[in-house]
Amino acid sequence: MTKIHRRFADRVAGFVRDWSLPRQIAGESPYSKAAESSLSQNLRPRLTEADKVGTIICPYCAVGCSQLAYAKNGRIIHVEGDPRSPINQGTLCPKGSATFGWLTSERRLDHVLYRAPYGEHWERRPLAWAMDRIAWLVKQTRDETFVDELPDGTLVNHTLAMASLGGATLDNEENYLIKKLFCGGLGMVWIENQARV
Amino acid sequence: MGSNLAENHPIAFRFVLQAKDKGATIIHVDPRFTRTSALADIYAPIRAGSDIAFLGGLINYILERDLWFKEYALNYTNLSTIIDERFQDASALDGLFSGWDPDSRSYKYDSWQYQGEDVPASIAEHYVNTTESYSEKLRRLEKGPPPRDPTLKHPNTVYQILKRHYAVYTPEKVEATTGCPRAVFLKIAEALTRASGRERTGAFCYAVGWTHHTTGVQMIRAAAVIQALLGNTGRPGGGVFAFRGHSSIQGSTDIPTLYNMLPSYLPQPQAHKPHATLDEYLQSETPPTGFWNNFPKYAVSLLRAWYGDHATKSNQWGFPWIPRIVGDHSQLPMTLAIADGVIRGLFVLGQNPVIGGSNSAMIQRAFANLDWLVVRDFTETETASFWYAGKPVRSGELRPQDIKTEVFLMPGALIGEKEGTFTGTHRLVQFHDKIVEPPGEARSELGFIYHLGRRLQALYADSTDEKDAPVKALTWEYPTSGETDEPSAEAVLKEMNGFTWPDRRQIGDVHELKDDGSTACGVWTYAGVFPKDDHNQARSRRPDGPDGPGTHLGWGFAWPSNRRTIYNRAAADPEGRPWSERKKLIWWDAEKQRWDGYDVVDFEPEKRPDYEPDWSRHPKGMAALDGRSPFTMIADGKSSLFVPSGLKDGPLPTHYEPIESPVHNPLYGQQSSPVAKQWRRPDNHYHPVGDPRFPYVLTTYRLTEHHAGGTPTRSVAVTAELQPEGFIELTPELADGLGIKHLDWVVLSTLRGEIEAKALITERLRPLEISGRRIHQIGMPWHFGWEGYAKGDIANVLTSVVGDANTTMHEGKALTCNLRKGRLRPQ
Amino acid sequence: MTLVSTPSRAPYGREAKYDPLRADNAPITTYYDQPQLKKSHWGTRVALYIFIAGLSGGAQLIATAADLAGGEQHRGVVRRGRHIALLGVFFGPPLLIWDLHSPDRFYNMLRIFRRTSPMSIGTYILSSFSLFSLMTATAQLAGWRKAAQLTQLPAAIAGAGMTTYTASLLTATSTPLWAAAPRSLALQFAGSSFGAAAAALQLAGRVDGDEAAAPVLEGLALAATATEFVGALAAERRHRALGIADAASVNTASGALYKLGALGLGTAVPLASYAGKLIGGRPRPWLMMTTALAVLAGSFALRLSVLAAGNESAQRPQQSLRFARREKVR
Amino acid sequence: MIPDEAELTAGVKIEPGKSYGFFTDTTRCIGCKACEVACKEWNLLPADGLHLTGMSYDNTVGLSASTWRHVAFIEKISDGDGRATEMAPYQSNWLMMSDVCKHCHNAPCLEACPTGALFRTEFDTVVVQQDICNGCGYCVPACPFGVVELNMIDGKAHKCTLCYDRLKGGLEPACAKACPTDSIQFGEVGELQQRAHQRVSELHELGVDSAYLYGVPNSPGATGDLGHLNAFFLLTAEPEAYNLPAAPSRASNRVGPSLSFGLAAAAGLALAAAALFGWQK
Repeated sequence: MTKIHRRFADRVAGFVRDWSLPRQIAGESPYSKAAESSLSQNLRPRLTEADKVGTIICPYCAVGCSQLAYAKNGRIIHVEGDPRSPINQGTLCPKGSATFGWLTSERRLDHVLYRAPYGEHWERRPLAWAMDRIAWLVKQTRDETFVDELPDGTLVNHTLAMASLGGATLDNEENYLIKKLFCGGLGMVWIENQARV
Repeated sequence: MGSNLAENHPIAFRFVLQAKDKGATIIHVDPRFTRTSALADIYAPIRAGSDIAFLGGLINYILERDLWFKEYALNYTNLSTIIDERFQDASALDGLFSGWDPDSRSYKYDSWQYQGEDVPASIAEHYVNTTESYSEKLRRLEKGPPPRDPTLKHPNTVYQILKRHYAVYTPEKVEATTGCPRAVFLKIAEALTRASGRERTGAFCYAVGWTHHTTGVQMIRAAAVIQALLGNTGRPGGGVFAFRGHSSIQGSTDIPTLYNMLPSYLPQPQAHKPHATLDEYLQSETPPTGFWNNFPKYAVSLLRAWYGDHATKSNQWGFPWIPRIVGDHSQLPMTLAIADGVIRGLFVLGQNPVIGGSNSAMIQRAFANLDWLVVRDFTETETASFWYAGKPVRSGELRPQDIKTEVFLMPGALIGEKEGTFTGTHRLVQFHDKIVEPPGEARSELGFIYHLGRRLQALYADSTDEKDAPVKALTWEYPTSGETDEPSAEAVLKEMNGFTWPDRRQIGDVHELKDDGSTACGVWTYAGVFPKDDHNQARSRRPDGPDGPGTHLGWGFAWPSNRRTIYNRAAADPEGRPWSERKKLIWWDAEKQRWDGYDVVDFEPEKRPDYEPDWSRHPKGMAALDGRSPFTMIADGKSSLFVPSGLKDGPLPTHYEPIESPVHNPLYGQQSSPVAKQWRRPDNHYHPVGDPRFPYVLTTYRLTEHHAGGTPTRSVAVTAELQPEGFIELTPELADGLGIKHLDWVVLSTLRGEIEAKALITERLRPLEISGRRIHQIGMPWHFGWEGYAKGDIANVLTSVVGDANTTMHEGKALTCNLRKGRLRPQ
Repeated sequence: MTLVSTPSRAPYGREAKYDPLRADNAPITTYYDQPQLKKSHWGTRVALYIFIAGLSGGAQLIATAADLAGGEQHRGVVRRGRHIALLGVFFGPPLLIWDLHSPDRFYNMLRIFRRTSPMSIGTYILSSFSLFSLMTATAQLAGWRKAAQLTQLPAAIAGAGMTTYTASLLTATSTPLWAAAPRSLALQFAGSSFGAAAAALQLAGRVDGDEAAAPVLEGLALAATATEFVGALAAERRHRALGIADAASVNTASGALYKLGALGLGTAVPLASYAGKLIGGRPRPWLMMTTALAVLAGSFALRLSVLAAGNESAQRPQQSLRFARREKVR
Repeated sequence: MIPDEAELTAGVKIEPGKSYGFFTDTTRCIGCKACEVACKEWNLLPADGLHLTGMSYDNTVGLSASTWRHVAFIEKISDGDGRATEMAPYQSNWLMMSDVCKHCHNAPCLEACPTGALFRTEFDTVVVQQDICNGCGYCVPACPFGVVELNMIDGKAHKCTLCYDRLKGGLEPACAKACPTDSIQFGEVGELQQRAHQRVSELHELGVDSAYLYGVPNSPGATGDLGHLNAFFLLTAEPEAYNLPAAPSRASNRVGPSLSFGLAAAAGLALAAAALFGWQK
């Protein structure tokens, strides 16, 4: 019973606090000041709750607009244009403005899915297992198909059995390690990305 | 032209509109009237694939009316250079150039060279197919300047060749080929020439509207020729701007994750070229003159960066460990290799080839031949779900139980969840901070590749086999942090910038690189991005104030050496004075005897404008270029209107029809590009010319509301609802003819496959009269798929695997198709 | 769905060949026929409330008039009038609260007073009416005649408001049909409320077996119905002038309800029967009862049809855009 | 948060007591819908509907409780004979316009709201206070532009608040900040109106004779009794092409005549009743 009482009391208190009639009689305009509620008085942009902000670069096209990403308790709460950048001066296109929507999209995956050969559905597998399994597959495929010289003696030192597609949307550092490991380390030649699409 | 700026790069269009406020004329040439055209002053309809006819017409217009910028073109381009007398132009050989070898379907370049010399191009593809041994021919370049006739009277000067070549591109022929009314073309030509000269500059903005063709490279070259003739290159507000589509596609082209290049435009060693040993490789790839003469420094520094102490002078700094390519390993042949079972394992890192790859149905069938497939993305993409939701499975052709591929779908981290740099379309390397941890098991690609590399090094640790040496020799120690052991992106960036060896002191600029192994540098063009241990220039965010020069050198790092406008020496006249006070960028400071300006000078700081090489001492590298040679990367320092070597499809842009075209080539007998890469196979048939079964021209494009393959916007509710379903756009005239009403379902078909979509009838497309025939164009956005909130059939089911000779770029912008009312699946 | 591209109109700006004030009847080029306004969310519940409010307001007024001006034989009318007024008290507020989309905050209606908002004015009308009608009714029951006479005055005044404030509530919107003829709608609602009250009192009188005031009530019903009819005619003329006449056309359900229900039952039938009575002279009780019932039904049909037709007129861009061209003419 | 960021992004220092609004210059609009997305992302509004409408590139259809910005597309390519190739400067032949709540000076929704939920803020903008609104829905038919709408899930009325919370923090409204071509310009209404008049004369000199201001007093698109609109537009076709009323009316003007006439009628009938009762007595 007390809960209902307290809720009732809160409502009455709230009503009296925001009651406009007395303020109206006291001369405030019923269309503005008198009608203002406590919510409006204490309203602040939700960015004030952010405990961290950083500059990121829009992940969509290559114009390179700068964005400010605000986070609270380790979760992004908003992304909008960075006014200091000479490239976009705070503006963003529809895709750039949707960066926050992308980061918090319900379709995002946060676990590894695995499909066994001839399987008919996804299974969940731990990340570490997947990494080990992939490393083993890479080694096995490389060992079975590595060619150091062509029949006529020409040096090749490559494997044609593995390929990699990706990374026009990846960081330079990521692309660098991909080329370094796959080409410089494993001897793969089929290494491409969207630059040709 | 060749781009739809307001829709695909809206923020870039912000500045086009600001230029309009200051009186600029905006011209948009596009098969469709788009949101860019709505803001333009002149809109020219054009048949997809006929861009070179249009640009050739502009060159004809400039030359016939003598409107080219005399002082600029004579000094800064190879207009007055005399070409080998054996050269015969396409106008004489009905579309082909001299040196055509029918059985090898390729050109010999001998007849294209400057008279008596061989000029290697700067880019990695420049290997000169000549009969004579390559190196002796290069000696002559150091003997003296190329033969020139400044009076331009000699019949074989580039000027005379240009006039002969483009004589046939008359305004009438342009109208007959492109369908753009003659009056509109002339108005554009007049506007472009009026916007050039000392006081005014004009710019070309292009994107995949030009690159998605088998003649894409030559379309861009045609614009470069126009801009060089009009004196717009290297100057503020001028030049040819490429607007690239992905956040760091320029970076992934510089680094690159591409088959034909080692980090930063060093050619990937080839089995069929003299690249067996490092000396042969350096000797054959190092041009004697121009900036590329420093080639050995970059190659050796790269090997030192990759193999550290394992690289020694004795083992050619580890050069044999680099895999040799044996042909074209780009994405198009890669999908065919997968189809043929050559490739057993595939990594797909942040890409969606089922949507973006040509001939998507073939790709989806091909993936079933893979042993294992690793897909890393932020959501389940069409590529990851091909085995149960793909077109072949849905049509019953394949069953999941018969597909042997082992598939891993691993979540990727997104922006803000990892630190690192993007390189934008303006070569600007910008750092982005890490703000939060990625959700759950999502990791960055940096983390994935690093930990995969560590696991592989562990697996190969105790192997003594020589072929495993490179894996072990790789320098792979980067500091990691956090519970996810995330490697430090800044450490990798430092390696890309380069440091001295072995004391690892960051190098300040590209000139500090050595070829004796004392410097290590992962990406030589990025040298200077991390000049000191604590100075990450990519993270510098200091823009110029409103009164500043506007080059914003304090914001991020533009490779090379933070230079914002390359070849900016051309912004000054031959004597070093700015062409125009209002638009000055670089000038020769007489007192300080140095070049000065608002941008990092793209020239040797102390080289006087009137410097002449001392040919008696056989000058090498930059010493061989005079003070009036802004184009430092080109062997003769001049802008190549006529390209002696480096391009497989000809020294001059020539109009060839797309591989699939409804009409015969109105200009030449040669129908399409003779050297276009074609793969004639049962799963990749091409349509013959004017095939009655496929009468309509199809062009594909993107909408401003969706990005690339569509995944990062179709899986986001707020953008998905803006363009929720796949559709095609067609003319009211065509729709009436086929009895199609607005929003009806229609089926498009080619020999590669059939798809269905809803029809948007719009007058923004118009029928074109091409050589007397009425041609209809159909437009279709290509980023829809079956995943995400906004769905639609994949446009790339219709396209074929065909490639530009130089870059193997597909031809998704211009093909033919059929159209009928109705649905694909019986509904 | 019209073809995508719309034919161009003369430029609107400097050389404005297009004059919004000109009454040309060429069809307006709309935005793909999309509604230009939002229709209200009011339906049967609000129609019922308006009917009951009008009825109870009218009943209180008639009761007060009978009490002040009438004689002993009108005591029954006064009592029954005050009881009918209680309908508004007991059904009015609950109906309104039920129609709110956040009913738990109903009390915010009394948070402020805005003279530009008929709903705000109406809230205080309804509250005061309920208060005083309740007091009058209890005084009536307890037999304190003096007290009843005192409290019935404010109740009657509020009752007058109850009969017609809802019309001003509807007309103070941008819905074309409601906003087109403010005065006529007020007339219709006032007349309809009185007619309903008089008819209700006739029926109640018959049930009580006290038909002393029957002739007065009949006369009053005739006057009310005539007022409503005049209002309807004026409204029709105004709609035609504004070019939104087809709102009440037959082909829509609401149009049919308006024509048959409101006009037919509510006005035509009663007028005919009274005229017949005047000429024919012989009172036939069953005819009187059916007429009273027709008036009641017509009154409710009027509110229902005006609400529905109004909502439909908001959905038709041709009408809302045409209505929005006329304002400057006044 | 950058303090007074609006100075950087719009050159405006936001202070209570001044009246702020939008000047939407449709001749600069490229129809990119960044405003729609920025508004939804800032106000955490849900997506509402995945349906291809065929209304050119407008699949948003209109403003609603969960869509506070809507970009309209009107194709007018076939001006005169055949399809246009030469266009008037700035936007032509494909009209694009970002529609929003007009924040009218005499706002019918504000005047109709019986609970005081709708009120005029210290920045002279019109906002629905979510802690007061009880969902009576009177504002919905009151609005002459069909902007405000009830949300059936939370039972409250919703519309553009001109980013009331952002203004409190010195931030420029999300849509104006995001607009790539500055078609949506935020600022003080007085300054914006000056800038708009200047822009119209500039356009007239360039030959765009059809340019006029909608929502600014004594201009072809003036909105009569509503007074000036804080969010006003520069248009190049008749308002109705953009689904805007040519001469919207102020709903509260009709309260007086309707109420007085109604009460008069009621009084008349009451007197008649009294007369009849008296006569029968």
